Amino acid sequence: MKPLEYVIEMLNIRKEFGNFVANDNITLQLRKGEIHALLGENGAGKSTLMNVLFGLYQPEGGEIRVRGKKVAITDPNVANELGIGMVHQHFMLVENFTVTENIILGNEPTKGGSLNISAAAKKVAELSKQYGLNVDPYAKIEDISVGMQQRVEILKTLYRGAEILIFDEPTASLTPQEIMELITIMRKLIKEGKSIILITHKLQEIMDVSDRVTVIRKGKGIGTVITSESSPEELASLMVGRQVIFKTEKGPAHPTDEVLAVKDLVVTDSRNVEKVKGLNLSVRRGEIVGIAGIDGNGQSELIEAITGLRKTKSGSVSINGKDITNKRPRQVTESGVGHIPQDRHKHGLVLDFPIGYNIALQTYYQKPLSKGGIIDYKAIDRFAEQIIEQYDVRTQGAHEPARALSGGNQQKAIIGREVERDPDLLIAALPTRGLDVGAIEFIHRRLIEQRDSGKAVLLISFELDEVMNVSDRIAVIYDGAIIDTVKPLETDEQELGLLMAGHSRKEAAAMQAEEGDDKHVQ
Amino acid sequence: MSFLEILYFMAPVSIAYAAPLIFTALGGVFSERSGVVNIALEGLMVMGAFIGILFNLFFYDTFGSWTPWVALIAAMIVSAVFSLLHAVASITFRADQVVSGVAINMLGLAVALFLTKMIFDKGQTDFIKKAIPNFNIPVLQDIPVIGPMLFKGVYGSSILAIVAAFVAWYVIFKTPFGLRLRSVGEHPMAADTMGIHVNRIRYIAVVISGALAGIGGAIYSQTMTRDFGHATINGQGFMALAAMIFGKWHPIGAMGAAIFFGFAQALAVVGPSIPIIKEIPTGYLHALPYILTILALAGFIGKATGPKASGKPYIKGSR
Amino acid sequence: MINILVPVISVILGLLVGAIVMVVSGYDPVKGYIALWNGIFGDSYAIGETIRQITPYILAGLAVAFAFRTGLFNIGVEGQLIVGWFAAVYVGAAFDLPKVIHLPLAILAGAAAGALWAFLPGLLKAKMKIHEVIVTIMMNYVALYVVNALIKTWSGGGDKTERIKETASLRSDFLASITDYSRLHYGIILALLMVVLMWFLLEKTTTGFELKAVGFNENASEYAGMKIGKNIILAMVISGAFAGLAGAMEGLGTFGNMYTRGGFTGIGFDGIAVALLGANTPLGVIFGAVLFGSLKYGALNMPNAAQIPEEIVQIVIALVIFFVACGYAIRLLLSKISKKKEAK
Amino acid sequence: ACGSGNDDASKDNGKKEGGGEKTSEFSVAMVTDVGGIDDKSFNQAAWKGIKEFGEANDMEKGDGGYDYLQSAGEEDYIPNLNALARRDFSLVFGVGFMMQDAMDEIASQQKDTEFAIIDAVVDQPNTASILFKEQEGSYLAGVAAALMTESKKVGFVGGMENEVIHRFESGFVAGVKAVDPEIDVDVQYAGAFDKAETGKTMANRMYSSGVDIIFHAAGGTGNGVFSEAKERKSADPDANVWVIGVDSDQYDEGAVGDTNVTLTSMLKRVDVAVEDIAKRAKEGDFPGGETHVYGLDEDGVDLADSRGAIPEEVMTKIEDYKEKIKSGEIEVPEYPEGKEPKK
Ligand SMILES: Nc1ncnc2c1ncn2[C@@H]1O[C@H](COP(=O)(O)OP(=O)(O)OP(=O)(O)O)[C@@H](O)[C@H]1O
Ligand SMILES: Nc1ncnc2c1ncn2[C@@H]1O[C@H](COP(=O)(O)OP(=O)(O)OP(=O)(O)O)[C@@H](O)[C@H]1O
Ligand SMILES: [Mg+2]
Ligand SMILES: [Mg+2]
Repeated sequence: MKPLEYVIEMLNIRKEFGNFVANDNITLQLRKGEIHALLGENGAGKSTLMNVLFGLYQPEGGEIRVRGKKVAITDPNVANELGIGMVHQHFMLVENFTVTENIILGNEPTKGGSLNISAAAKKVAELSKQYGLNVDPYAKIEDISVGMQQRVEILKTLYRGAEILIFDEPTASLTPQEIMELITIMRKLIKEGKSIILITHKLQEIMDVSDRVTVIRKGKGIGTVITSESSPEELASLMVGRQVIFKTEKGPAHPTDEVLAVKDLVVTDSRNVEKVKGLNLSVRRGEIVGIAGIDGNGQSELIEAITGLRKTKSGSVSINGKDITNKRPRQVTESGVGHIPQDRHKHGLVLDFPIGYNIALQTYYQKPLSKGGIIDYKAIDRFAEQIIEQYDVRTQGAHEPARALSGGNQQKAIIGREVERDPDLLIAALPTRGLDVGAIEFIHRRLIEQRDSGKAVLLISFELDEVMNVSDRIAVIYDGAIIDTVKPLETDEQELGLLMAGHSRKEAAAMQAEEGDDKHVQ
Repeated sequence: MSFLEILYFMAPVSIAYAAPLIFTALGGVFSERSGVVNIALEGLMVMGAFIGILFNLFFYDTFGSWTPWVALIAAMIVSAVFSLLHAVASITFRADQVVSGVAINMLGLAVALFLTKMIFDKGQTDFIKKAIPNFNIPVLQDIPVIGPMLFKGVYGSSILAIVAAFVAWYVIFKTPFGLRLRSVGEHPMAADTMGIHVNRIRYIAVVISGALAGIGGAIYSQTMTRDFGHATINGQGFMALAAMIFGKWHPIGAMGAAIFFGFAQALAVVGPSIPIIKEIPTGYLHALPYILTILALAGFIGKATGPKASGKPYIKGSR
Repeated sequence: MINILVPVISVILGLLVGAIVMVVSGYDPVKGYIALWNGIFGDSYAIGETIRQITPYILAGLAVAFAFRTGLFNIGVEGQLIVGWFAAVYVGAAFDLPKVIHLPLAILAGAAAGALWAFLPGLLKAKMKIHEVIVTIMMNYVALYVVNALIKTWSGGGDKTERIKETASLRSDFLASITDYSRLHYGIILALLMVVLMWFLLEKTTTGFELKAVGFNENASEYAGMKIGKNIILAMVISGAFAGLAGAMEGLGTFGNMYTRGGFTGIGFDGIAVALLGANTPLGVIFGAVLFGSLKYGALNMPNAAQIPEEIVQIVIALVIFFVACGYAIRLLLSKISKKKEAK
Repeated sequence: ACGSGNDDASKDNGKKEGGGEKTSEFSVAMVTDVGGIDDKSFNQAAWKGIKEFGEANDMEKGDGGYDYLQSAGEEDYIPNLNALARRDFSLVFGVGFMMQDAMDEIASQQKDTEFAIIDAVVDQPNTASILFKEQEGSYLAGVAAALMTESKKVGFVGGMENEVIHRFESGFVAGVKAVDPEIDVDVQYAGAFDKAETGKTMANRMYSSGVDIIFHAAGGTGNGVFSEAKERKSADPDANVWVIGVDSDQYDEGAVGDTNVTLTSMLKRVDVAVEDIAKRAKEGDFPGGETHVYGLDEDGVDLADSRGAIPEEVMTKIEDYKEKIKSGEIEVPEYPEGKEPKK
């Protein structure tokens, strides 16, 4: 082993927000050339710590050393100069700028005083090639996928020649494929001599790529362990402070009547491109149907069409035999559909409203929350407190603005709201995105409870783990249609992955066999 | 008037009317692109109109026929300084940008009128001796049709305004400063993480808007009224604001919108010699330019959304 | 506590800077402010007129505030006020009805006209996403010229409308007698009722809940089953109705008729300041209107009793608004002071 | 007509005796409309009249002497009129027809104060109403324009359309037509008194279409008319463009280097009327309840002396018309054709 060379030392960092201590004397030391994972529950203070390192927050106590030298990182400029780059949890991208514009911002190449975009774009393309990032320098951010945006964020740091990279939950909204790519990229970066701090809630990722893990809990440092000497179970209990069950326990399904019936559905996206192309789907009471697929194969359009947020072109959707095609969202929810939307900030919540109002967002107009058009805010408070209690939403109270809650707690509030309406069909789109293992466990249990009480559940997820664990049936969506339906017990992740790539089950079997042969040969 | 005569009349008039609006609207574009709502354009224009006249009156002997141009610079500087108030309030003190703007509007008019009274001992200034001149552009004016439309009776200030629109376009879309300006108005936190000083950029943008609105005001007073009084600028700042939105926060768009306003105003004036418009009773004819604008918006302009972070002070570490 | 302290300090700061301006330009600020005070509270007449001045400000402030609360910037209050004024006067003058019907009808006409004038920008915003600021600015001018033309047509080429009938008047002998013939009218009661109404609408009803939700996040509101277009239009229409009522106050209370106008009343634009001074809350609007209306009306007495030019008063008013806007800085200052105290 | 203020002083003899007692001391004040006392228009003229009257009678500015209050908006008329009445001014003027209703209301409340209103009629026993025959002065402006035009096209730019401005238009058109019915009069209203850019555009249109003389009755909008004329004149010193000013002598406004575009101005002598009424009130001869109309004969309207560009023979012709109007031989119509009040 080389002598321990720390490129970053954050010693006894303390950060307070008002009276709240977000970081309570946390120490984190990053070695050169390592991938160092930072683990903690939602709201544990990970992002805060990293924002301190990046100069966005000024700590109240502690010291930071970079390559052994004590530094004061007063703003991101200083961090940049020290070779620290950060990929933020919430992307820091200007949506209506191109990739190149985002990357060069603040460090623009010029020719005769004007922006030299073509030179910059060339450099971006080169960098992109060097690290296998595959990014179109001229694409607009708003037009590219989340995975691509992620890579733009990485390019931003590379463009500035960052040697120390902070990734704050980079995989939360990536598809499995994209995650694989990202891991490859990270390994490449390490080979180049860079060092990485990685925040993620996915323990498997930590096990796969990291060298060491620092765990924090409720703002306090718990300790640092060497990954290879630990296990997911140990990490989870370190972080939560109790035992965590990974594989959600559930009994067999007993499906009965059909609740959701989608027939030959065709839906176009906002640019009028057909995204759902003659899709058929059926979900029955007492079962969880998981939709597996790569992002962009029509999942969003399908859900939006079912829930009334988007008009369909042809085909039909019915709930309990009642046609709800092209009905307004209110009529759809009233026919017994609950919906945990994919984007909690865009569709799920009115962030400026108190969390209590948000919990009432679907039922505020009904008894007992209102009568004759007059809202009973006391009733709303009572209702909200009840959900908050029941769904373990961690907040200062029903009157706290939704904005101030952490993502996990926002999500729990949404789930509480939708489940409590007792819908016959619960649509859960990416319900655990960005959540810690504890929260994920909680949400999965709720979905299964719904099923067991005789409701139909439709789960959309990009995480194969989740789909495999929670669903009773898996419908694979590809290019706007369900190409196959499989049972979790009768398949594996590999087969599923191939199906999602558009291969038929036969092809998949053949390919799997072949691959197996290859392995033997090797 | 024949159709051609109407065209020959309307084209230069539209552009002349538009020039002050173009400058002021460009100011609005800079400010709002950086995320600072600038409803203070009216007050900044008032200041510019006042300073333009004041300077012209006092320095005519020094600068002779160059006076109106130097006066533009004076107005530009004073309005820029005046706009610092709006900047301090809405950037540093996190004031509601609309309230601050309203206050600046009231303050601008009150201060300008008060100084007028103090200096001239009456409600309006004297008349300037030298206004911004207009001239025919040699050679070009002889081009058939286009010549008399665009190159006769042209004000230097109109040329300046059109040039300014293109320069603004260049600055905003082609330079590093412009890129930073826009990033700060769209996603200040992203800009911050890239090491851009959000508030500094916003200060610069607001001051530029003050400078441009100052020029706009001084052009107006030095071409239209030739003196300054309580009614010299009345609503032009708001029309410039409208032009900015109409033009979708784009310099060239704003210029187009301002010229459209000029066109609509001119149309109302020549109305009595145009067949259909002739039938509109005068009282209602005065409303025509504004109705035309609404129709144009509804007809072919449509959706316009401003910079995303517009109106919100940037507070580090909040989300 | 701080919520009250901030505006109070702003007002004091505004007056202070105003005093400096007066001293510098050779006027006696003490005399000036005594005149201002007397202009506002000096006698029952002044009080009556001050309240009268406050009345339309409350309503214009409500109009702006209501729109802001629902995510819209109604800069067209001025135009809506003008059409409301005209409609109220028209109904007040053109019909012969018993007071119990006539007065409410005339008031409603004002509200309806304002609402109608705001409907178009609302519709364009809802259906075509056209920015309401630009449409309402244009509608202001259209209101001005169209109403001028209507007055002309109605009066047979004259410059003013007929006077409203006694049965449509908000004025009363009683109010006049207790305030020494001021033009105080019952509009203030209506304005205060509207404050309650706005509060009720926004804070108690499902409609208000929807309007606010749509103002904050259209996507989430649509997801929650609310009709976005309907709510945008409704918000504009209600805002316009408040503005129209402000006009009705002028038509049925203060003036009793309407003249052709050379320009705007200014009340609509001042309403922006009033609303924002009051943080867009109904109660706050009262504060904003009282502040604004008192200063505006009391200011008249400064040239009258202290020979201080009008413009200085305008400067003072602008400064007060400016400092209120800068409330954050004042808060910061206050917290620093209190921290220092704690340290001791 | 200019020096009329001076001879009042000699007649003023009763002042000193009653000086001690407030009630017998005569004082006078006015309320302006939004223009203010220096609007270069009738507010200014009215204030001039009051000031000259005050100075001639050894009065001081302020209570018990002479004073004014400016209105920021029409809602201020009543408080301002009321304030002056309460400050015990003997005579309070209201300037402008917009003040009609306010004056009516205050006059009925403040019965001990004498009021006078300009440009409108208020039917109260303690109020004198002052009107002008703008049409007569404008008629002369029309005659001058008709005699001077080379293109046989003249123009009229009005501010807002109202009865007062209609009198300007009517007289002007009648004057032009009296000289030569073939001459075109291009009439246009801007709809406002403060839109210089519209005034300028209108003037531009008129001059472009061959009009060489424009008479404006448009306040600040008229500024734009002057701007256009001056601009044309400075671009081309031989340009045949003229403006006829309004209310006061606008000769200074027409200066372009060494030349001038102001042909003449139609004077509306509000100062004369104000002094006249004040004098009568002071002498106990206040014409309360009466309407006084000031025309050419009363020196209430006239053409300004600044007529540099008008040759002698034209002057004589104008004088002829003036005499005919004074003698009643010519009666100038009050309303433009087709714009008579319907009721
Ligand atoms: N800007 C802020 N103002 C006030 N408190 C804050 C702020 N940012 C964070 N906090 C507090 O600090 C705590 C830690 O937040 P942080 O964002 O660091 O959590 P995290 O560990 O990154 O969570 P997650 O896994 O959800 O990303 C929060 O619980 C919150 O109470
Ligand atoms: N402006 C703020 N004021 C108060 N608390 C804040 C603020 N910003 C963030 N927080 C706190 O920060 C904590 C974590 O925030 P963070 O954004 O990291 O959560 P998250 O779970 O990652 O959410 P998301 O799903 O949006 O990624 C929350 O508990 C929240 O209370
Ligand atoms: Mg985080
Ligand atoms: Mg998170």
